[in-house]
Amino acid sequence: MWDNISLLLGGPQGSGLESSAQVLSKAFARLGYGIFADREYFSNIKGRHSYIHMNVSSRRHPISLSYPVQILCAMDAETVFTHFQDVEENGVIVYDVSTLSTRSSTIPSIEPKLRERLKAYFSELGLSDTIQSLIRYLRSVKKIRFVGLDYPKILSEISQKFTLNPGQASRYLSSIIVGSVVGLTGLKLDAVGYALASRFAGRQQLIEHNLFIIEYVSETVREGFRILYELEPSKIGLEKMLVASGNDIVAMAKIVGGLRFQSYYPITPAADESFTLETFERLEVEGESLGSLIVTQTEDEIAAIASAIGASLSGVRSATSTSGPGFSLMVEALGYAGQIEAPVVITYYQRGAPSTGQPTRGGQSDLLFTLYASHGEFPRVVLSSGDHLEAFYDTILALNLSEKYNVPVIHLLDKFLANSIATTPLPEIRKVVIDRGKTVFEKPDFKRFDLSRPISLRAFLGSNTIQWAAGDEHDEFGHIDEDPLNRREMYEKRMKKIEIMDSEIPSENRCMFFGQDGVKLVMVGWGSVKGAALDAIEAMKAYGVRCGYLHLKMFSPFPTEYVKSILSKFRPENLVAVEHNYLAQASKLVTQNTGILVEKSIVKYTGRPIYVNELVRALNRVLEGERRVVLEYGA
Amino acid sequence: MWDNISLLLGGPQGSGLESSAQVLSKAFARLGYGIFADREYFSNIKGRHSYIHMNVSSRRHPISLSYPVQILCAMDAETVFTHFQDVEENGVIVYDVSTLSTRSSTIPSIEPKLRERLKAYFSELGLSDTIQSLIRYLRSVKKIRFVGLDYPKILSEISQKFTLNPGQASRYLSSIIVGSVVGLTGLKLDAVGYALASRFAGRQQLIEHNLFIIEYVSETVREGFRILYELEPSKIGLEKMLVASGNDIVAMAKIVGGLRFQSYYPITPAADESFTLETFERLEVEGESLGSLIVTQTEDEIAAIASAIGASLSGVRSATSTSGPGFSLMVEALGYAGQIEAPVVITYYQRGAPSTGQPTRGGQSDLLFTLYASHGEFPRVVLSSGDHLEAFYDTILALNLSEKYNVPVIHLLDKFLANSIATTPLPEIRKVVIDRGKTVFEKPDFKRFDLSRPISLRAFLGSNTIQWAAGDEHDEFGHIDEDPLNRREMYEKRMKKIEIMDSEIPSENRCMFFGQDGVKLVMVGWGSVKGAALDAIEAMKAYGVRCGYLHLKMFSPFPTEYVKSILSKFRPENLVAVEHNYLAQASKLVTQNTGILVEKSIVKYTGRPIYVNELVRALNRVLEGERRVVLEYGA
Amino acid sequence: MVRSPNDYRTDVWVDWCPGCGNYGILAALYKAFAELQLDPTNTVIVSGIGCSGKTPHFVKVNGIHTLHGRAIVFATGIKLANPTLTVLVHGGDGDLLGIGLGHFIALGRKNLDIKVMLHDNRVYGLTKGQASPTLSKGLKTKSLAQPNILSSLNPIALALVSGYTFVARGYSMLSEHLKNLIVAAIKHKGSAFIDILQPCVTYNDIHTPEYYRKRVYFLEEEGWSPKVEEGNEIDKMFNAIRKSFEVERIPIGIFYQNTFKQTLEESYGQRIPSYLKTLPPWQKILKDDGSPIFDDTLFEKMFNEYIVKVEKS
Amino acid sequence: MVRSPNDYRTDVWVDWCPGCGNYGILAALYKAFAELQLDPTNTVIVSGIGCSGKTPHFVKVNGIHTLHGRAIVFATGIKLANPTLTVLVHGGDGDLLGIGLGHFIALGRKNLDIKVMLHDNRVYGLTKGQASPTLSKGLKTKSLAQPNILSSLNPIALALVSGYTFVARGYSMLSEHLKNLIVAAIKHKGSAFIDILQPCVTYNDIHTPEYYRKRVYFLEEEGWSPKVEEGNEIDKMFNAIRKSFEVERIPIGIFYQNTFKQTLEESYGQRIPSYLKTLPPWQKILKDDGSPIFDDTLFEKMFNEYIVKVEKS
Ligand SMILES: Cc1ncc(C[n+]2csc(CCOP(=O)(O)OP(=O)(O)O)c2C)c(N)n1
Ligand SMILES: Cc1ncc(C[n+]2csc(CCOP(=O)(O)OP(=O)(O)O)c2C)c(N)n1
Ligand code: SF4
Ligand code: SF4
Ligand SMILES: [Mg+2]
Ligand SMILES: [Mg+2]
Repeated sequence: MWDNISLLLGGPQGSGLESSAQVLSKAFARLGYGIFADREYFSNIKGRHSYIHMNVSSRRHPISLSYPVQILCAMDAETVFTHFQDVEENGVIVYDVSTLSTRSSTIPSIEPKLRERLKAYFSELGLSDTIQSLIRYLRSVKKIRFVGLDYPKILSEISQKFTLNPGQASRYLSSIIVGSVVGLTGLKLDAVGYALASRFAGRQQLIEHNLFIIEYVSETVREGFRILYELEPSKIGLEKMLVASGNDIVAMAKIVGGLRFQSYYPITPAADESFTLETFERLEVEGESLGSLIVTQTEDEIAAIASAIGASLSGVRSATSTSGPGFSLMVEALGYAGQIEAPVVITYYQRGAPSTGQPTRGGQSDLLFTLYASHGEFPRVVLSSGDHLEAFYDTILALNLSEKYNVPVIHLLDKFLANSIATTPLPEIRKVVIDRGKTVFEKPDFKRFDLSRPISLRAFLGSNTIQWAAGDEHDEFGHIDEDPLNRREMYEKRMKKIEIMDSEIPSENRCMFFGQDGVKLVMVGWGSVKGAALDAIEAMKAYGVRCGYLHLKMFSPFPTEYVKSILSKFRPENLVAVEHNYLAQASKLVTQNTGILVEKSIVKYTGRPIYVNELVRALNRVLEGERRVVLEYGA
Repeated sequence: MWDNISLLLGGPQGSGLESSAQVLSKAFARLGYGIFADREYFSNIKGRHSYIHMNVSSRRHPISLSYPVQILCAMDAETVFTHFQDVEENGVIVYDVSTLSTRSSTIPSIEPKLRERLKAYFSELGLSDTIQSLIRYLRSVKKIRFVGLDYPKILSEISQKFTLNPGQASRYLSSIIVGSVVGLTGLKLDAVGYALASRFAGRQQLIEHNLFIIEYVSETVREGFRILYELEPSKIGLEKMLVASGNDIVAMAKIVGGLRFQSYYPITPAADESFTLETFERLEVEGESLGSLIVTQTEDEIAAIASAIGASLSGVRSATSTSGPGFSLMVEALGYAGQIEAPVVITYYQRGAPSTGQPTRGGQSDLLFTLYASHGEFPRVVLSSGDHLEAFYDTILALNLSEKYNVPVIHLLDKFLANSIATTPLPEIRKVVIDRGKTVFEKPDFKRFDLSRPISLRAFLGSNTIQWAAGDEHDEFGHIDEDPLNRREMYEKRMKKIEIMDSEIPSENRCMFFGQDGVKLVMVGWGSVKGAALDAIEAMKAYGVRCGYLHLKMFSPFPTEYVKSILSKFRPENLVAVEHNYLAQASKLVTQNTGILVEKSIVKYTGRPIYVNELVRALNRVLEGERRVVLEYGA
Repeated sequence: MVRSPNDYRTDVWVDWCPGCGNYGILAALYKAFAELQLDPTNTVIVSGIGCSGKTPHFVKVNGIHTLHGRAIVFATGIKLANPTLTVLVHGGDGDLLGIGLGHFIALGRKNLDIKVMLHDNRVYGLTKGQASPTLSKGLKTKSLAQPNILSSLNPIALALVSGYTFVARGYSMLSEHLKNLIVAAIKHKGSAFIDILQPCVTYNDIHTPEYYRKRVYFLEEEGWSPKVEEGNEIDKMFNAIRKSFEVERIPIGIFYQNTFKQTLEESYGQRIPSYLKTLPPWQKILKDDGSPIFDDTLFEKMFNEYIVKVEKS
Repeated sequence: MVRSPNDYRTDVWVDWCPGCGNYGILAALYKAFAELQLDPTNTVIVSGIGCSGKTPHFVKVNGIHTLHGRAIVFATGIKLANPTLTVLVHGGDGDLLGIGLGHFIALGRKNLDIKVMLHDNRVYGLTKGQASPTLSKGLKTKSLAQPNILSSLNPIALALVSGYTFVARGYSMLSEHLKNLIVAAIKHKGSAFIDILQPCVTYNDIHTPEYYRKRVYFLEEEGWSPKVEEGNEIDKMFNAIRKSFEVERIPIGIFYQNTFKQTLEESYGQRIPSYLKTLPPWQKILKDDGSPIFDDTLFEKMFNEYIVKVEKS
């Protein structure tokens, strides 16, 4: 019995893989298992290769991914060619026997570089470039086990049984994948039925057909191949779990946090969050309304942030959600929010950059940008989250801080988190606090930028006040003022908020250190590096090395004192930045703020997540003296 | 005889002050004197207070400004009220006797804060708030000398003599100011005539009228008041001088540097540069054309930078010119240029920020922004200039670097430089080099992003090549490519250019240290801090203290080794950042790159330049142990 | 208390050039506000950057002076979050038709109840007189280095094609007439646009009061009927477009008004019934103890679809 | 060498969805280029971001795939720096009429010789099917959470009002007809616009080939004459605007063509004679030794007004 299984499910974009992953996640969750699943796909709507990399655990909610996997389920030949090296010895590959004679050199969707590598690989081994020849080789040399199914035949049987046309039948291709996972893991059909019912609520026929194929395929697999990766019963012990993507959990948090206005311009990987929010716009629970949520698609990102700031001036909690190219356009208005001390939250999902970069891939290369974006100086909060639950609480924190300090808040997430599905315990709503800062509703001669208090009172437009605001330097009323001494006072008032926030925001919201006594090597990272780093700490124990991890969460105000107190205990050569960017940006900020150099780095910028296996290998290389290790695993 | 005189000329915006300054500058230059003149004005077209602060020297080209001044010439009562404290004991104030009964409390254009300060000042001294009462006080207590002229009377005399209507006559108000300077300094009328002829070339009547008033007023002053600030004959010894604003000298440099395309959207204080360029669009010298210069006003700044990048792809040297708010909008396209390795120059005039800030005031608060602007990582050059001549050569350097390394170059200047007029020797054109980088004009299967060479060859669109470009990650041809290993290679190829530039660009282009042996305190600064810092070094000798100045010019690639080699010789507490921003941004970059802390800072962010007098005082306070001194002198 | 035009004045010094057309606009605004007795606390002027952008500081109602070209989009958020506010946008021709052009047109698509006042002086005033998008090709106003090389836009036609439901032109020197237009625009429900001819005495030596005096005439006097009646929407629009291309004589008045189109607020209100019932700013989001209105139970109910009940084994 | 349509193909895999209307556009493009025998080295396709934005990678002429909404402004610089290039812009409806709307209209003011091809599928394809600015209010295509809440824009009318001198509509499934439009647009001198109806089979289940088959008809067959003759410019434009508001039946073909307006290149050429004589990229800016074409003497002559000759005392 296994306590952890990892799976790869691959196939062309647009063929139902995403919903397979959702169904499998919910099915496993139904049985109490923890899930973590990453989705990798091209910037393409249909036809290019995509895959799900999923970790299922009976002991915990998995927080990272690693290679090799036990099971690869391939919807097409491209998947086999792309991933055969990702499967462990003795692992299983499920494939379509009708593709046996397919050649890697003739699949048009395979990118030229991979095609070249495959060619080189095959020619080195003296193989022909067919699936058949590859299988033969893997079976004999790598001891991989193969489950060959005739997908077209299965689909045609379905068509006949339910009298579907071929187009309709092909939509069930992904269920063959689900069915084979069910067959190979012994996942209970009840659980799958539950998952289908939840995923396709109300579409009874669809559920039925799917369930039929899944059962049919799983039987075929079980009986025909007799391979079983049986998971031990779950020991996690939760009655309920949340199963959600990062995008979705942020949407839920915004609703809990009292969001009333979200503006956005579509962009990957942020747009799904707004879509989810829109489905909840009525804020209704059992027919009763808790308010209204305006979700508005604007003509561009400038309009998105400007209208969010406008809404905030009217007195609602407001946010916009975007990714790099969109944020680049928001920069001018960000500075305006800073200057007029307007609360606003920007949920920022990083993706492969620069420029259009890798729109559907991950990265963490926008940190320094967010810290200094927009001309001039003004206080801002830059807050990042390392996993789904952090993202939940941080989203609400972001809303609170923006209103409490009258500052723009940039909540930094990334594509890895946005698009990965994870099980988590339900967030503890009863621990959530809403802090709207100090407001005033009635005041003659209201001074919006009152210099007599460190954080000025805010009034809603439409309350019993009159207020002005200007991006120009202004007086206490908000009128333009060019007087040099007023300039100094206003400037200092704004900038002092950085110190105030630094003194008031608890350091545990800003930074966490994981590590016991005797730590030899400290990883310094942030965002979705967290999961891999924590699992690497465990894995490094096998090498007899105690590692630690400093998880940076808030970069502005930077937790200088706390970071200093931790890192100054170590020698610079025992500090290693682990980041999804080239420059090791967070470590630059550590140096800038504390003077402490982080001398080593492990970085990855292929657009794929950091896997525990490669991180562990890299840590060992660092221990052997390497200063910089660049990771590149993953298709 | 004086070797240096400083003057303040003040009056309402739109009343000809700017051209007075030009005339005076050229007149002094005609006699071989060096000039440095700063212009301060509101974001307003007509009516608010503006002034010129001018330094005239017989020994050198002045590089800084200082208070108090010897002479204040006031076009109106507001000028007297605003600047009376700026005049040294025994200094002179020229004013309009018809304003004697004007009260500070009734001048609507005086900003409320200043009005309050004046009120407090007068009431403390028990004065009434009229010009008359102020003059009486200053004459008796501060020993100020007054030159009272009846401006309306002078103008009406002019009207009569030349039969002008009152509207026309009022245009000569500023000549009263020029005339009084001529009277007080004994400036030769010939020189003034030369200057007028140059300023108003072809407008004979205007020249005549002006000259008449100037002569008339100067006679009146000389004879009526017998005050003479006579300058010793110039010892500078140049036959020719350039007299230009920063905007204009950059425009000249762009033309010399071979610019063929400039796109811009109007913004203060950048727009004048484009205006000047447009006047030279035919590139004609004595009827012969050296080419053509397209200067195009676009619909916004996004269009400005995008079309500049487009023009660069077609193979011309191209640039755009802007200020903070405009640059904030250019950020997305900046990243695109970085990603597709397109040369482009952005001439960036900083102004008071954040947001609309102080549109017509100065500042240096955009440094960190320019370094990290745009999502993701890509190489860029960030280069700043400290004075007019630096700006000239740096402009050409910027064009060269952009084409040599296929990178966007941000040339950082500021409002102080843009709007100040300085005399300089003529630039040495024969020392200028044009480097267009490596190009190719004919190549089948051209690989624009060839991985086999560190800097790929560039081809012009329209040459005998076909090329692609994409902001997405791409292959060597420029086609979209999501392969992880190609991603790594392309990413590294781009980023390696930072190292290549670092190794190839001489450090003297990037950083300069001014200071001899025995330096006790080192100022670290950049941009237009230079002049004040260098003059402060001289001034500090009077206190027996040797100071040094590290002038940072290039921030990317940062001259890490050179800066380390200089600064590591000093203790952190003897390093003092001198900057026009709150955070002391350049010093943060010093720390980030070298780990060296710059513990002290002298900063100013009122929007007015740093004056030598206040800098010297601040340095003394730092020597006494203060860690941070905030400057605020200047109206 | 009855408010007079003067009651809408602030004591900020108006620093426009003497003779500037903006004074007429400001006067009309004061008068319009007084005529409508607008509640200053419930009225918001949103402006861009330019001479025109300074307007809010001179008016004693809420004033949000935003970024160049972006007034409309800030106003959009303000209005959507609180649809009972009276929201006016003041912008220059560079502001609204240059850098902000995309937003100007997008507002037509929305028919959000915002009133856009274009201070149309055909130059970039505050940056010293460059050509604006309403300056015709070939003209060389005072401070241009070369004659304008770009063709001009027709703001009225653009507004009509974009979907504005109230489109008018006024002239700053005819302040009473302009006041009437402003009143009508504010009373109209939906996106309203007034192209206000505004002499810039400092930089525009072509479109002077003299220039306009000779050309301006009143649509009303020609018996123009701008109002859409059931069915003739398209015809009315075409006629108005056509009219807007007259240049030798310049018509002022209301070109077009359509009261049949749903506003964006109404559309949202239809979709989300509680939106217009309790305005978003006054909706409760937390309890008195600082906890959210959500508790664990409500959370589970609302997000049921994301919650998996683990099967007891 | 005579080039066939196939010669304009690259070997990049075309990764649009099977059945996508973009295939028809691509085919028409290949054919048009072959018909005109365009020199690939002298032709540039500039695109934005979207499914449409991928076009240049599939065509063997220069291809600059730029930013979302910005293709037109990159193209502007490309063309102004080298006015002999044939420059086409390909963009989506989100790209050109959403985020890029301001540039789209500004190009009309310029009448720069660039051809703009709108891949009009009424959705944001590459971001998974959100409503685009050409989707009508109230429609709910496949992947919308709610029916579209904004009104649509009329791209033809907008182009006309903005000053485009060639305005047409094509349909991607009528590739031969579309080819002819592209050829005509390229031959036209000035800013040209083709609104190409393009079914998005994945996300737009309303504007399907079926939908268009029923509605599309040819302007030419109605005897429509789009060409402006001396004096009737305004009439032609109004008629075209009016025509563009037909929705039940959808006209395709050339709506309007005006050959009397100067292009921006020509205007610059008039002002700066050397501009069109030696194209800017081929102008000499340095001598063989790397020094600039300027020397101290030329510098002094050119910038004489900034130079003061010191009076010998
Ligand atoms: C992003 C940005 N670009 C440029 C500017 C500079 N700027 C200030 S006012 C102005 C134009 C003013 O013209 P217009 O909008 O017509 O207003 P007017 O002054 O004529 O009323 C510009 C370009 C700015 N503030 N922000
Ligand atoms: C600044 C910016 N915002 C958003 C995006 C995300 N994005 C990619 S394609 C696209 C829209 C595509 O729609 P459309 O322009 O109609 O092109 P289509 O895919 O339909 O051809 C968007 C919004 C982006 N790339 N850049
Ligand atoms: S510059 Fe023109 S628009 Fe601006 S205030 Fe002066 S006259 Fe008015
Ligand atoms: S999503 Fe639509 S527009 Fe994009 S390729 Fe598929 S069918 Fe074509
Ligand atoms: Mg204007
Ligand atoms: Mg589209």
